[in-house]
Amino acid sequence: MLSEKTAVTQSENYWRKHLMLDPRPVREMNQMILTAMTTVNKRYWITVTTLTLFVTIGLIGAWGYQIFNGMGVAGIRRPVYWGVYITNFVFWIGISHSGTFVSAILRVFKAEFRRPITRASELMTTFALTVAGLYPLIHLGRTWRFYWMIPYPNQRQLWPNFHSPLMWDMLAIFTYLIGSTLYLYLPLIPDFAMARDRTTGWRHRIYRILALGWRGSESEWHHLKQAITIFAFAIIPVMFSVHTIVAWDFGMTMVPGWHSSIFGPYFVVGAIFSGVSAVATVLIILRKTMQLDYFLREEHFDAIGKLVLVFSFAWTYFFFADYLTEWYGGEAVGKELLTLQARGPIAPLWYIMLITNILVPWLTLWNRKIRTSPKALLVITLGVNIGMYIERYIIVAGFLTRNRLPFDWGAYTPSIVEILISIGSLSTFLLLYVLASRLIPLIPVWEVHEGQISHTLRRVGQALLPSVSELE
Amino acid sequence: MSETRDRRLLLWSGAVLTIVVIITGLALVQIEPEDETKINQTAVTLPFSHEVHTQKAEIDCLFCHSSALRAPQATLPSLNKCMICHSSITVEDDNARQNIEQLKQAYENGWRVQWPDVYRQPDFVYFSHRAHVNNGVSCQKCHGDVQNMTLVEKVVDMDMGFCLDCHQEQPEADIPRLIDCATCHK
Amino acid sequence: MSKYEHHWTMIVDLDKCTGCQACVIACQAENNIPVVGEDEIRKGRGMQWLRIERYWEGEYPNIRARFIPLMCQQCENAPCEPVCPVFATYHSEVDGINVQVYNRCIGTRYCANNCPYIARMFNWFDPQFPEPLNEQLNPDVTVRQRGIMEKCTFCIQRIRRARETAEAEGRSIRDGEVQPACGQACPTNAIIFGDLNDPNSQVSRLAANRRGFRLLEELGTEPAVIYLKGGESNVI
Amino acid sequence: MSSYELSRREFLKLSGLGATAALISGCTANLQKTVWMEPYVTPPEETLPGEDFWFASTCRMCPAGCGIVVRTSNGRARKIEGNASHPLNQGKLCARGQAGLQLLYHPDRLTQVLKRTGERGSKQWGTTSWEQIVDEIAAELANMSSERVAFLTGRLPDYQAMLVSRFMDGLGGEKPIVYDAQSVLDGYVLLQAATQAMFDDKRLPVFDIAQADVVFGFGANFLETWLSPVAYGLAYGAMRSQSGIRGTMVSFEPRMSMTAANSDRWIPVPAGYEGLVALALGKIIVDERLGHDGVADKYRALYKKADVGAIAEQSGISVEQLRKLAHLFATAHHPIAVPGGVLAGQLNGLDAIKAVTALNLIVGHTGDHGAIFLSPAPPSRDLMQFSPSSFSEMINLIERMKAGKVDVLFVLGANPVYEIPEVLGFVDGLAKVKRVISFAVIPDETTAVSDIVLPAHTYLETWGYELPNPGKQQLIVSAQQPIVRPLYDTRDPGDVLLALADKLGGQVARRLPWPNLVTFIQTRLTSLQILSGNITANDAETFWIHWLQSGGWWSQDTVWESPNPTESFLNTPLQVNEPTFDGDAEKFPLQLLPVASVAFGDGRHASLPWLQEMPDPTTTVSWDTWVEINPQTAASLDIQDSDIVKIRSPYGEIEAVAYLYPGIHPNVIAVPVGQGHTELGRWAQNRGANVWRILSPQTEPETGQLAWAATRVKVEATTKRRLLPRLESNIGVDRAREKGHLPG
Repeated sequence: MLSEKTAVTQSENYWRKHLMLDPRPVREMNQMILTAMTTVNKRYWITVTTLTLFVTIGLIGAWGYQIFNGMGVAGIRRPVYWGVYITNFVFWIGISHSGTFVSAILRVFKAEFRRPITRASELMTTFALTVAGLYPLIHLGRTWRFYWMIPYPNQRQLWPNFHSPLMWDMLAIFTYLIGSTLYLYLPLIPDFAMARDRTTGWRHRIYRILALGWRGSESEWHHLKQAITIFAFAIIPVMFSVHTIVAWDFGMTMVPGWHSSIFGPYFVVGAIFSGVSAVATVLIILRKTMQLDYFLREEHFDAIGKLVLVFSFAWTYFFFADYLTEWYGGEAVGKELLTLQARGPIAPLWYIMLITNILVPWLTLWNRKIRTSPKALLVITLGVNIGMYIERYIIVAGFLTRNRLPFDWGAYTPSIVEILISIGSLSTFLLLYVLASRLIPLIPVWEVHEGQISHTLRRVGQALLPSVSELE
Repeated sequence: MSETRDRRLLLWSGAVLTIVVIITGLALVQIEPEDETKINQTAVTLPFSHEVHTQKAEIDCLFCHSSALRAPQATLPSLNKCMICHSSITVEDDNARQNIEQLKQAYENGWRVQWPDVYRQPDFVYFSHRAHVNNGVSCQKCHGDVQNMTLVEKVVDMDMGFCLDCHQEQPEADIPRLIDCATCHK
Repeated sequence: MSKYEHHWTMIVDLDKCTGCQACVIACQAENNIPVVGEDEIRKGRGMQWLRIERYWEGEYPNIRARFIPLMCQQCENAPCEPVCPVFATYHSEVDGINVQVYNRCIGTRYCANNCPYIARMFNWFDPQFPEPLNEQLNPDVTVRQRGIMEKCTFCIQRIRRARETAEAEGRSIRDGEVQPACGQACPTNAIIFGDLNDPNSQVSRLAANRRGFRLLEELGTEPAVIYLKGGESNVI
Repeated sequence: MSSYELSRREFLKLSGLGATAALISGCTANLQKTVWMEPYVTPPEETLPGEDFWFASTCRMCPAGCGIVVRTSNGRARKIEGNASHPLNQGKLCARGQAGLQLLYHPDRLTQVLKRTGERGSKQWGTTSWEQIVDEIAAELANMSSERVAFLTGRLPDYQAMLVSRFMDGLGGEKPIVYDAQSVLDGYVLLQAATQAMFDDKRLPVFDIAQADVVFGFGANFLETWLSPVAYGLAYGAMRSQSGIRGTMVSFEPRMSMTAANSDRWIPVPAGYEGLVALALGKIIVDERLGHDGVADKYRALYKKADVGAIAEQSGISVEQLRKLAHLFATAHHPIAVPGGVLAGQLNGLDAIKAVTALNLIVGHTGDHGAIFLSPAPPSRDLMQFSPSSFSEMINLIERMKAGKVDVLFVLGANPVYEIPEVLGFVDGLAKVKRVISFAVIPDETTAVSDIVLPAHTYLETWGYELPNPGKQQLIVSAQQPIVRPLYDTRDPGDVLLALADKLGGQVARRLPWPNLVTFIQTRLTSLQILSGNITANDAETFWIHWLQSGGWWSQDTVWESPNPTESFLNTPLQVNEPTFDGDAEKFPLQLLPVASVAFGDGRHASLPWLQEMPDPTTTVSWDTWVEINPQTAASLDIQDSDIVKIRSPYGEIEAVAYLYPGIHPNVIAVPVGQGHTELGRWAQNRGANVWRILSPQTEPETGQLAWAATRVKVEATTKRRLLPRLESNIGVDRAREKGHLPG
């Protein structure tokens, strides 16, 4: 017989660790979320102002300056025709993979720890995609002609070129943006309804519209769940396709170092790697700034830490495969690329990337203590994103400095305009997120609640074991 | 945190965002350094009636715009050419007589008469009158019924669609060349 | 015979090329290529469509320089063409060359990245022709705005003119009637231009030369520029 | 001015000038929309607006005299191309020739007569009319003793040279001093002196490279700037023709010039030893009786003093290699040796040229192809060719100026303030001259310190003729005609001299009796009408029109004038002294080699942006002055690529950017000529360094010619760096060399 005392300790252990086993009344959880949403202190306001300032400088000042004067104000030059802008583009697309991966895949596989963190990561997807979508425009030589890429009937009787990976890209990104926005929105409906019922004033009006008249009837729940399931399944291939196509922007060319058939999966894995890391980073920050300790617990960091480690393994595998092929192939220009990385001007970056993407995760994340320490995880995941940024930078701007005609090798350093625009776009992402954090319930209360209902502790012999019952 | 303060802050951020969007939009609209040609609306110093010249005087287009057959540009006739007839012709209409007097004056003093441009192709378009006129394209096909106009007005929008409509109706063998971008774009 | 009405081809005899740059200036004059200035050149943003690459071979004192003029190779299988999202660059079915439609270009620079010959130049800024230098501009070639990609066109404006003249005279274009500015200027006759479809043209004869090769042939781009290898005489 | 009546009518007739006005909008995309289609009041009969017209003329961007055709449309010159029927360049044209348009349309051109109002050199100018200024100059000249007037010119087109020479003659003053930096770099005077000494003829030799199968170049950069680069370029192309026998070329010079870079083998000879190497080669040929049977013996006396072993040691070329080279040369069917360029800049230049030229004789191939021949002589006194004067005359002029013996100095076609060694003190001399009158197209260093600046037509706005020298196996009288109506209130210097003569009257007017330039030129041509050439015309007017249409007159027959060596030459042993350099070898360990630039020639075209941006063929640098240093030397001085270095000679110092150049002798550094202008328009000003400044003023003893390559220098590293604007990626090119991966 299990003594009462051990049972209490055991269950306390479970409660402390697992959100699903530490149920609280829905009302209380709702209130926690609403409090977090409506708490606006001075620091918040300063953050918003600063970010707005950066956005204004970067996206209006610097970008406007570039449009009026020409692409020459950026550091790109022959033969490095793409630089920081495309690097940023790939990076943000990578970040956008966080949401779908964490939310959709984990939802499909019914990973229970996902429940409190889906919303935060789905938001990242949408905002990161928005920022990423700016870059094809920013990098255009004649931005004012961007609409020629849109297929629409015109008197010139001209259509865009569907052979071009850039067109695929555009279509994929639009699909993904629409899909992920809907996917973000669907599970939000019950939460909006919850917020609608508990707020007054302008908030109430906004949430009333957004909640689409949700009343929580049986059939509504039924339809919503079905829709979510459909979207969860549908968005996964879209997500894979998006980054594969982004990789094809490079892979389809004959640029040395880009022309690789492995680029598709390599980029997808890299994107998930950086995306999941970014989710960890954001969650840690959210927990700290919005007092979400109840919802975001060690178990979540533990799980995400494991994911980061697994994707570090996967990314390393692809990186190695790509590197080995180049090395073994022995093509003259390919060897030059390897020399460029190992001993050339970008070597320091390359080594930093190896450290942050491989060495650090491998040495630390196997350890549960480190995984569950928010501070350590914050540093590690930030490191991973820096490393992943470098990876893209090396591929885009680094590899272009070498080509098959040694006479035309080049060098590239980003200009101040490029840096300002990059900061501007990062600020846009942060600003959107910061604003959204006060407008959108960041934790899907109903999902958490649903999980909590289905989780119980069951006594099996000597032990208390958590069990899950399928609600549907 | 009080409700009003809360609201104010959100309104503030909303306003900032709106301004950002508006300025970006304006910037995008502003940057239209495109090459659309503006027709020079300088007043006509001499009103010239195509109707009178082609209907009444029965002068062929190519008599005045003679290089349309031989050169890419159709050209405007010189005052010399005007004077071939106008040195001897008299007209009844007072108005017209005055204009002709002006013309003579210009000719004798070597003044330039500036005719307004009605049609003009942008810098990046190559258009050859020679190629069209020699292949049986009538003047009216593109310029409209100039012979019935007192003052020439712009009747067709000579944009790419206008060119292509006609080019695509040509014999099949010629079409690849006629719709090749490089045929008209320089 | 190819599928094109004309298959314009350029032969560059590397044994004759001296690297004198006459072609470079001829091209710049003919095609309204702007001068970009010292700082831009330092950044590698020169606009000359045609450049002469100089490689070294050997060590002092047994050192040799090799010159190779490089311009758009007008590839049959041009890597730049499929990647353009708006068809600003395409393969002409009439002339068999790779055409750049300046006014269609939106400036993604994708084509330039994908060109293994680094033959495409980008207008980083608006071109400057301080008055009255603009008087010299060739009216047959447009002046490109900032943000537009450009490259060697095989002097397509000359081809166009020749075709129009030939058509007006009711004949076909004669061999040697079209000469790009570079070939016309070349003091040593190292650049020969003509129609490969015409079996009697000078280029057809030279294309069969055993010294002939195409640059980066292994990439399968099938350039329309054929180089003739430089001399390999072992003196002393 | 009556001279303009005819011109104006001709302009309308020939150039089809429309009444076109330029309206420039701010936006560059609209640049070409400035061509307004406006009707003519009186249209020129043969023109079609928008259609091209081509006018034949003669290039004056260097003294070679190539035939050009200029494309015009709507009254503007659009492009300069080679005249295909011109025998000299056969439709080809070099980079400089094509850039002539930018001279015409240069935004910083002089547009009206300028008269100094402030201090000299303060660049404060007032303007005045041509009539007034001509009156003023005439009045001044009339009251002046003629020996106090001096006329300094560059190598002018022959029509101008004749007018200037007759003007000075009529005035009773000294002969005009012709100082032309390009000719100095070519070794023109030395070549002439050598032909005079060897063949008793002052005409320049022509080297028939086209039909040679072995070419030995001794310093002559004939593919770049030397004498007639396009003609020699054509010949080079023919020589390399692989349908026949592919010619072989070997270059002997301390720095691998572009010409040497195109040789099959470049032999780095220490500076000044080229002549000695030629001497050794000759000695071997004569001793071993190579070449045609028996020919060598005839020349035995020439090589009495030559010591092959000693030369091998001095030059660092082994006897064995010299023998191989001698065999290569002597056993060829049509070998040819070309002297000039850098070897002419040495104190032993004249002897070196003789030694090289002698190689052509001793192999016994003086036949009608692949050999040396003399430029055809002008058919009459009406058409004279003019040569540059010796540098000693320039020194003499400076002395006279310094002594206050010159009151009026005319400067035409030269820029002496820029292009002579500073130590000679031309500027000091100039300060003592009361009246400095300069003709110029673009304000230069000399106009800046002048009193009166007379804006000249560019060669595209005026009439003229030219007898290319060196020429071809045909006699050529090349035509020059206005392509466009003059853009500004400028005049041809010739016309100004005619007007001055008219005002002055007396002897000057008798020597220059023509009312205008066109009449003068037409009278020059009369002697050609009776000769058999490309033009058959019964009357002067028809001849004139045909002459303009075809771009000149050339004889139908080819003339191969093989030179015959004089007895006195044959009997005097050739002797080439070891080169000596100005400066202490300890203090100044390196030898400075100024290099004529393919882009700017002697520096006169630094104003043109196309040429500024044109990459130098061997270094691919543009817009800057660099100094070529052997990597070994650079390493010993701890100098890296793109370091700014100080080049110090006994006469001054300049700063340039180091370019580690693998094709240069370790004891030599080379600096291109042409940059370092303080004037000459927006693109040339304050850019790079002027190497003329620090040269030694030594002269070759016999001819008095400037030994411009005989200065020692010291190179010092500074802490500053400046990335050179270069086209190449030096990292890539070095890697390619290391790995042996060359495209193609």
